[in-house]
Amino acid sequence: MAEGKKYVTPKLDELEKGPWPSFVKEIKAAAQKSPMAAALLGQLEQSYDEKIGHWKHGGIVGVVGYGGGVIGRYSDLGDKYPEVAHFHTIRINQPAGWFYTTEALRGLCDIWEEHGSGLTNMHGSTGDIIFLGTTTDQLEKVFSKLTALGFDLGGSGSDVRTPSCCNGMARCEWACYDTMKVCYNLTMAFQDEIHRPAFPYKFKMKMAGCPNDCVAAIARADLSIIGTWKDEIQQDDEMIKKFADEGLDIQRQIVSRCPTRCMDWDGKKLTINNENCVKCMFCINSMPRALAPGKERGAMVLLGAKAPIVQGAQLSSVLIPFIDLEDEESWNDLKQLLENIWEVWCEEGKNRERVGEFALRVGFGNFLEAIGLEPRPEMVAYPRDNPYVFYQTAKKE
Amino acid sequence: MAEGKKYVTPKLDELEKGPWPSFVKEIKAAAQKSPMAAALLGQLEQSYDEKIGHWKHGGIVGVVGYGGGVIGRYSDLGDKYPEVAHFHTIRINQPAGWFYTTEALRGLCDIWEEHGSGLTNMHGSTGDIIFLGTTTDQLEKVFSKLTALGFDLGGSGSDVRTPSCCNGMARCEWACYDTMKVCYNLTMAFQDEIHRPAFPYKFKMKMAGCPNDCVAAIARADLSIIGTWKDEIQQDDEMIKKFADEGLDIQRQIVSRCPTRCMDWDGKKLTINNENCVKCMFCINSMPRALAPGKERGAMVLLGAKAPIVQGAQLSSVLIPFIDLEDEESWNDLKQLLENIWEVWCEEGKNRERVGEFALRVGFGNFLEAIGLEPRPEMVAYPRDNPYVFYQTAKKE
Amino acid sequence: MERRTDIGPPHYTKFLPPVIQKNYGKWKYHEGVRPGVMVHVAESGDKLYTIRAASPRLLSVQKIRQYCDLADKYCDGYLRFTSRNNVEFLTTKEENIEPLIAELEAMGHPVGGVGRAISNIVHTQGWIHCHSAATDASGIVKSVMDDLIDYFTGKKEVPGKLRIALACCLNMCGAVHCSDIAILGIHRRPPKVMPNLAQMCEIPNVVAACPTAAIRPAKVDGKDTVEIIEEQCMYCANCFSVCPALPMADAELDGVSIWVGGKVSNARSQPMFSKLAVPYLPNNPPRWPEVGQTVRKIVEIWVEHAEPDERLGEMIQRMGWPRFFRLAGIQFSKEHIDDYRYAALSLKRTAQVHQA
Amino acid sequence: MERRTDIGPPHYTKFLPPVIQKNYGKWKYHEGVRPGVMVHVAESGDKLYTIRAASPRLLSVQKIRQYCDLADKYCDGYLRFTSRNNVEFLTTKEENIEPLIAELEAMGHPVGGVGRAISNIVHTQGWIHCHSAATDASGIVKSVMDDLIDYFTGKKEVPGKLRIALACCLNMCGAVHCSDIAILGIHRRPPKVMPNLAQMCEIPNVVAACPTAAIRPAKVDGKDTVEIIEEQCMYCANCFSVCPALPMADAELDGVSIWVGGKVSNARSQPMFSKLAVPYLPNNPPRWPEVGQTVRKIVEIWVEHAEPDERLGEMIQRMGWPRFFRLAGIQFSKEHIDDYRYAALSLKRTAQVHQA
Ligand code: SRM
Ligand code: SRM
Ligand code: SRM
Ligand code: SRM
Ligand code: SF4
Ligand code: SF4
Ligand code: SF4
Ligand code: SF4
Ligand code: SF4
Ligand code: SF4
Ligand code: SF4
Ligand code: SF4
Repeated sequence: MAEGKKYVTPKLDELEKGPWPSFVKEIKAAAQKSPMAAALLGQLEQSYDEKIGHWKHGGIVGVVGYGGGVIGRYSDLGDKYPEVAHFHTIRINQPAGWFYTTEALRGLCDIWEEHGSGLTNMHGSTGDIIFLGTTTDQLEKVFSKLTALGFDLGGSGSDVRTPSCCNGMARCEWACYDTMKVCYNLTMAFQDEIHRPAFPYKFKMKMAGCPNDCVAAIARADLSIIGTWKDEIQQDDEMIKKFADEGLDIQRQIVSRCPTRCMDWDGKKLTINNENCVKCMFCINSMPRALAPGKERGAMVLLGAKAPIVQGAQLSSVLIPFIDLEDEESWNDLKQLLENIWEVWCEEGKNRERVGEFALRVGFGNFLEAIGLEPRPEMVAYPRDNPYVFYQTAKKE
Repeated sequence: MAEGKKYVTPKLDELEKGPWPSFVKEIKAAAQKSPMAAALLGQLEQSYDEKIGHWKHGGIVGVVGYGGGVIGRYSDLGDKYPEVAHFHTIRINQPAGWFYTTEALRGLCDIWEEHGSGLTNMHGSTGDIIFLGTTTDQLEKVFSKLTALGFDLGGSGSDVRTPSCCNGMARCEWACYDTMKVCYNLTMAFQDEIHRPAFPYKFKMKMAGCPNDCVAAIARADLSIIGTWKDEIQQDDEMIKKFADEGLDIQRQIVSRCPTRCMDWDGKKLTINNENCVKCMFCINSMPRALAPGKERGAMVLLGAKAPIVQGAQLSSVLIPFIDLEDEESWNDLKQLLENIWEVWCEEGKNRERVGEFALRVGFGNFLEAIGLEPRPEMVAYPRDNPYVFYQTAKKE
Repeated sequence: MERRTDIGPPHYTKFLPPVIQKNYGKWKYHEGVRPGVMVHVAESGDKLYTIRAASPRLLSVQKIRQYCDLADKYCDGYLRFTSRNNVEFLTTKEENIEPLIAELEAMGHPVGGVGRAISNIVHTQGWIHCHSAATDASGIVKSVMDDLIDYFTGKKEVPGKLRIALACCLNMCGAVHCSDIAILGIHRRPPKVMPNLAQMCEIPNVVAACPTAAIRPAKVDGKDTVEIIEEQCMYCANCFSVCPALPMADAELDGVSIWVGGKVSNARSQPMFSKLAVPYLPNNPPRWPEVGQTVRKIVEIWVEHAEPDERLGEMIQRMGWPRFFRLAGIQFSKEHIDDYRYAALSLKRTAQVHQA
Repeated sequence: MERRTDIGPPHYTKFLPPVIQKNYGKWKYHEGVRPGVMVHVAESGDKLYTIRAASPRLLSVQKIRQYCDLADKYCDGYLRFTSRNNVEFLTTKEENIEPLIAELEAMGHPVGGVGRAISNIVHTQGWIHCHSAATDASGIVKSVMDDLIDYFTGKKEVPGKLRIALACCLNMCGAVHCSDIAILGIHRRPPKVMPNLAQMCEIPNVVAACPTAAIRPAKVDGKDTVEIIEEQCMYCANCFSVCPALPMADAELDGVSIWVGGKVSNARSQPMFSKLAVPYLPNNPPRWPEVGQTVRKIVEIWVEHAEPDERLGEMIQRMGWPRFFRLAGIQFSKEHIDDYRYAALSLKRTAQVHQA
């Protein structure tokens, strides 16, 4: 592609200065080869002048046989910046944990330099590789080259969105289950659900290897899988003493900040009442070699997080307090659970109603019944505090 | 009055046994003189047999010129137990702090023996002396004798309910303001509002001398006044040492249970970061002579507690974080605040809408504006966590 | 004699013993003396002994006069009642304590409830006076306190304060909604629509009274009335409060629910609502044994597991609800999961979980 | 060639460096090496060094290739990105660290963000790609991170982790609703009703989209359309999401709000939502100085007052919102008081108050 029209961009130029890497430099770099990127600079400068965006609602565009993966985008200044009159993005399913070989990355770059603006997001908030800006006619070409490279599109619209996960066992001593494996396997198991929107609304999945939740699963995923353990924290008293000797005030900084106050420190020995420990990770985080999650590891499954539109934000809440996820059986349980959830939600959910909102609307207890889970006290922060019980027995009598 | 008809009450008789004082014995004692009390035994035994109550909705009964103070009550078994066909209760405004002379109590007894069942509640949940069971024709007589004795009726219906308070300065070292004085003065200031219901619903006031809240004000009063202080906790290091010497584990039992972790104990000296102390009373409760509330004492005023019907229970929330209540000015401020609240609530409140529900319905910020209070961060547990702000400026522009 | 109105209650100072009048606002500290008795020491050095005795709250004038006799004999004619309806005898004379207690106990009024103890049950009217009651109040209170008497008198030690309350219907007169253990009368049948409804009540008011929109206007035999969508009813009885022609009570289905972990004080933790423990126990007069057993079990768990001055709700937060339900042998069920206004916030929205 | 579909992403094992393949699930501990660099030690004794570099997230293919060049040179051709969009270089060779950092810094990609540090800002599209944006994303992020650079690189020490996020509209793509500091683009004008609304959108859908019932059907000049009850609008833009004929953007009124105290991790405290700190700051491109100053001020308060590893929200809970507002010099206003669904629970329902 030839170099595009050059726009005067004094405001954007300001953002080339300073120590943090500059997105303007990135756009300018792309603009060396892409007239689209060049036009983006022009339109963006105008936005900076006018303090207003210039993109219109997207239409439905995509690749054959897929309902998601592409976000249509059009400029409302198409006459002035014809190169970005159409400026769609493509969402590409990232490899689990965002690990790459340079070879794979270069392959992606080549495709995008040829068929798009040359601009990307590494990565989008959901986790996808984002190819930023192309026209409808390029979509199929990009798609066929992507699949040739071994990549596929991610989700968009009312489908399963691209699952994502923390790097887990790949590089973290705290991973309580294999996040990348679970992420990959779920992604593969639900290719149809990812590519062909058929739900009332989007459905996101994220896997974090421990309660530190380094992918913000509990805040951002309709289904959040978070590692945990059942047995005792592994404790190395030598190392604990070392921390103390090196000046860590174990009483003040650790023990008295444990959320359930389940530790005791007598100046020499740390005693954990593991029965009351809620596996928050804090003490473990603070003394990496001295403490570690237990040996009986697995995950908990939580449901329902979402951003605030329109009933207010939700955090995911516990659905399965503990699941092994290593054996075939628990893996099938998980998939079955998902099928059950989707079935109920598709049947009774309203348009644009996230599953967490749906579960609350019908009543969480009723929702559990419908998806075939027994109510458990681990699912609640506290049992109901209002007396408005829909006693069932009475009605049946 | 003559002795009443004797009923066979095998179930109730069971409740005469056992170490706890028996209400059945009380009814039987009254029944010695009161046919009404005797009939109550009969009807109650029938309720115990049938597992169902036998009282009907009350009608409007009362004394001349008063709209409240009497709860009308009728039996649905009036034919069978004619003595309790009418069985109204009278609410009598208790003296602040529930202190009595035997003289006053005997006076009350005499009135009630003559004009009612001889049964009382000492006291009702709101705080009143309850005269339990009489007929409409006795009401004026009781009233005139009560006033002669220096007593008056309490509230009922949509009025100011009888204020009540903890014994405060009368017998408690922790009282941060004079609860009994404030209770009495407010009661006297609002006699009309207590006796003549003119509100959308009931309005309760309770005063506790410190955050221990020994009258459950924060849970049960539309207006809760709770003592607190502004300056530093008074500390007697000698006494603290004594507690430690006597075996109190100050680190574990006190310091690490402080809700804001604002204390430090080095084994010898307790250091309180008073800036972070939220005046919860815990450490003071635990070491009575060693610690005491500060010297700059006063109260906070909270609004809105109520039982669950029908939007769910509410706790009172902070309206005035600190008020002196000793000087004339703050006293007038408080009364003015009440007038303002009532005015707004009477104007815009719905029938059977408690003031706390009302404030939430119109928006707590709007409510503050209407009653003339500045918003303050002390009023919230946390600022809003949803982005749905009714920006005003924008609308005016 | 002129009719006096709006005179208000007597001024409290008239009723304060001289030692209080003298030391008003000048108390320095207090101490336990023995179970049920504490002494307050004033800055002046004066001492005031308080002897707290159990009261059924429902008192005959005869009993009140007996109290007065004791107060005259030992307390210079002064006494008071507490916010939990106990009676307190106030004296400056230490030597009066033992004889007073002896007389109280002989009268059947055990002394206790002070400090680390289980005090009186705050309760309501029940079948003795209220039209709304789903259970009796006094009978359950008597039975439960008979059972817990040793925790009141101090014969058995407890870790701190535990407050029990009872309300006979969802109106919750009292502080049932914020008690360590709450006993709550419940209806479990939708209201019956009486044929005379339209004469007694305004239909729009009745319809508006229902928070779940379970009531709608209807015509039966050409007459205006309402109908109840039974699946939508959660038995709040607000419609009955508004309209007598919608009775809720049912001899078979009414009963009692048990709630735990509420509190009012601000010490350590903030005030908390009580949470559902047992959704339903039958009305079983005269002694409601199921209720008594359940309450005792919960008390025993608290006695065994709580730290000093730890309230039941605080203890449960620390040990986790799963363990509490296990220890109490209560089946966790759908009913326990909130589905009302703030249901979202009651779910476990964290990975901080007490694993079994 | 046959058209392949539903192949999913490449299997991750293909992309894992050998040291990871070997020690997968067998890491023992990690340590900081220097700012921006940590080492993970495996049970086998193997060591893996991670060098984390800043990324603007919006990357040209040119830049990605430069990353690749470095990874080829120093990391055997492996690299990864983080959940906060930084780029990480992975190597077993300690000696590669310094030269790699030197090259990264020369390229304009400072190394940092590991451990106790302020990491990259998670953000969204803004005026670069989204039709919904009330502000730009990349411009603010660049300006704020320029300002906070020393906290990223470790030149200035911080007490723990502080996570900043930005979303350009209330849809909040990202974790703005659970961030220590959140920068949120806001509209403050009710939607304009475009004349062609009825052609573009179904009126019942549009009416149903509004959570506050601020939209109702209307007729203008005999044509079907909707009208907005402006007092009832809280600018959520849900109607605009559903119908393009209701634009919200406004050059003068759009801007930015600042939120604080959210978190995601379960360490110590449970996950928390971000809370409103500053209701409105103007859009002031290219550098949004008001936003930068506000964020810096909040960061400085945290750096000064937080305990080790104490998150901003935890610190504020400990010191109290009144003190936070005082320290930050932010006027507490009506806007700060919640009036949405769970407003009741946001009020101070305890006597536990931080007195001034
Ligand atoms: C590209 C991305 C932002 C980014 O720059 O990273 C994005 C961009 C858009 N999001 Fe998002 N969302 C993106 C991650 C999120 C996230 C975070 C996440 O997935 O972890 C959230 C919060 C979590 C959640 O799902 O609730 C999020 C919550 C929303 C919402 C509000 C949904 C809700 O239920 O509250 C909307 C509105 C809607 O769906 O109509 C939305 C809608 C949109 C749309 C499609 C605009 C619209 O109204 O149709 C945006 C297209 C922008 C564009 O033109 O490129 N986006 N969106 C993210 C997807 C990239 C990727 O695939 O990796
Ligand atoms: C007598 C007393 C119970 C007792 O045995 O102590 C009582 C008895 C009644 N209460 Fe109550 N309430 C009593 C204190 C309370 C309290 C506690 C308090 O005041 O501290 C509450 C909870 C706090 C509150 O006000 O919210 C309380 C909350 C209710 C409610 C629910 C109000 C709400 O907004 O949720 C109702 C229902 C109503 O108002 O229609 C109610 C209604 C009633 C009625 C009038 C029944 C009715 O539906 O009309 C009861 C009359 C019983 C009778 O026949 O004697 N009562 N009621 C208490 C008053 C005695 C006194 O004056 O000292
Ligand atoms: C007499 C009474 C006030 C009155 O004016 O009637 C009273 C009096 C005292 N209370 Fe209380 N409280 C009284 C009801 C309450 C209530 C209200 C209630 O129970 O309905 C509460 C709130 C209960 C709740 O949170 O649910 C209450 C929460 C406290 C606390 C905080 C306990 C805690 O840790 O949560 C203390 C401090 C302590 O005990 O360490 C306290 C401490 C005290 C002290 C020690 C204060 C003092 O220095 O005089 C008094 C002796 C108490 C005792 O029984 O151990 N008082 N106290 C009430 C006695 C009721 C009874 O007969 O048992
Ligand atoms: C690389 C990454 C995961 C990934 O797969 O990409 C990661 C990796 C690690 N995290 Fe994380 N976290 C990563 C995002 C997160 C997130 C998500 C986010 O920021 O959006 C969170 C939740 C943040 C929140 O609560 O809002 C997160 C909360 C933690 C915590 C808990 C901190 C706390 O006290 O609240 C720890 C433990 C600690 O630091 O003590 C932790 C610890 C770690 C450790 C030390 C785990 C380990 O042993 O390897 C890793 C090095 C971290 C570091 O930067 O200090 N990681 N970590 C992410 C790096 C993002 C970045 O570029 O800065
Ligand atoms: S979530 Fe846990 S396992 Fe995953 S990277 Fe973070 S600390 Fe490691
Ligand atoms: S993991 Fe958390 S809850 Fe468990 S002992 Fe450590 S700090 Fe306490
Ligand atoms: S509320 Fe405070 S001042 Fe009043 S009696 Fe209880 S402890 Fe004393
Ligand atoms: S009163 Fe409460 S908050 Fe203050 S120092 Fe004592 S325990 Fe801590
Ligand atoms: S709780 Fe219900 S039944 Fe009991 S006294 Fe109050 S209103 Fe009557
Ligand atoms: S009891 Fe409550 S829920 Fe049932 S119909 Fe009556 S008002 Fe409605
Ligand atoms: S936050 Fe809003 S404006 Fe920004 S990308 Fe998401 S939908 Fe678009
Ligand atoms: S912006 Fe939101 S509140 Fe305003 S009209 Fe649209 S949907 Fe309704």
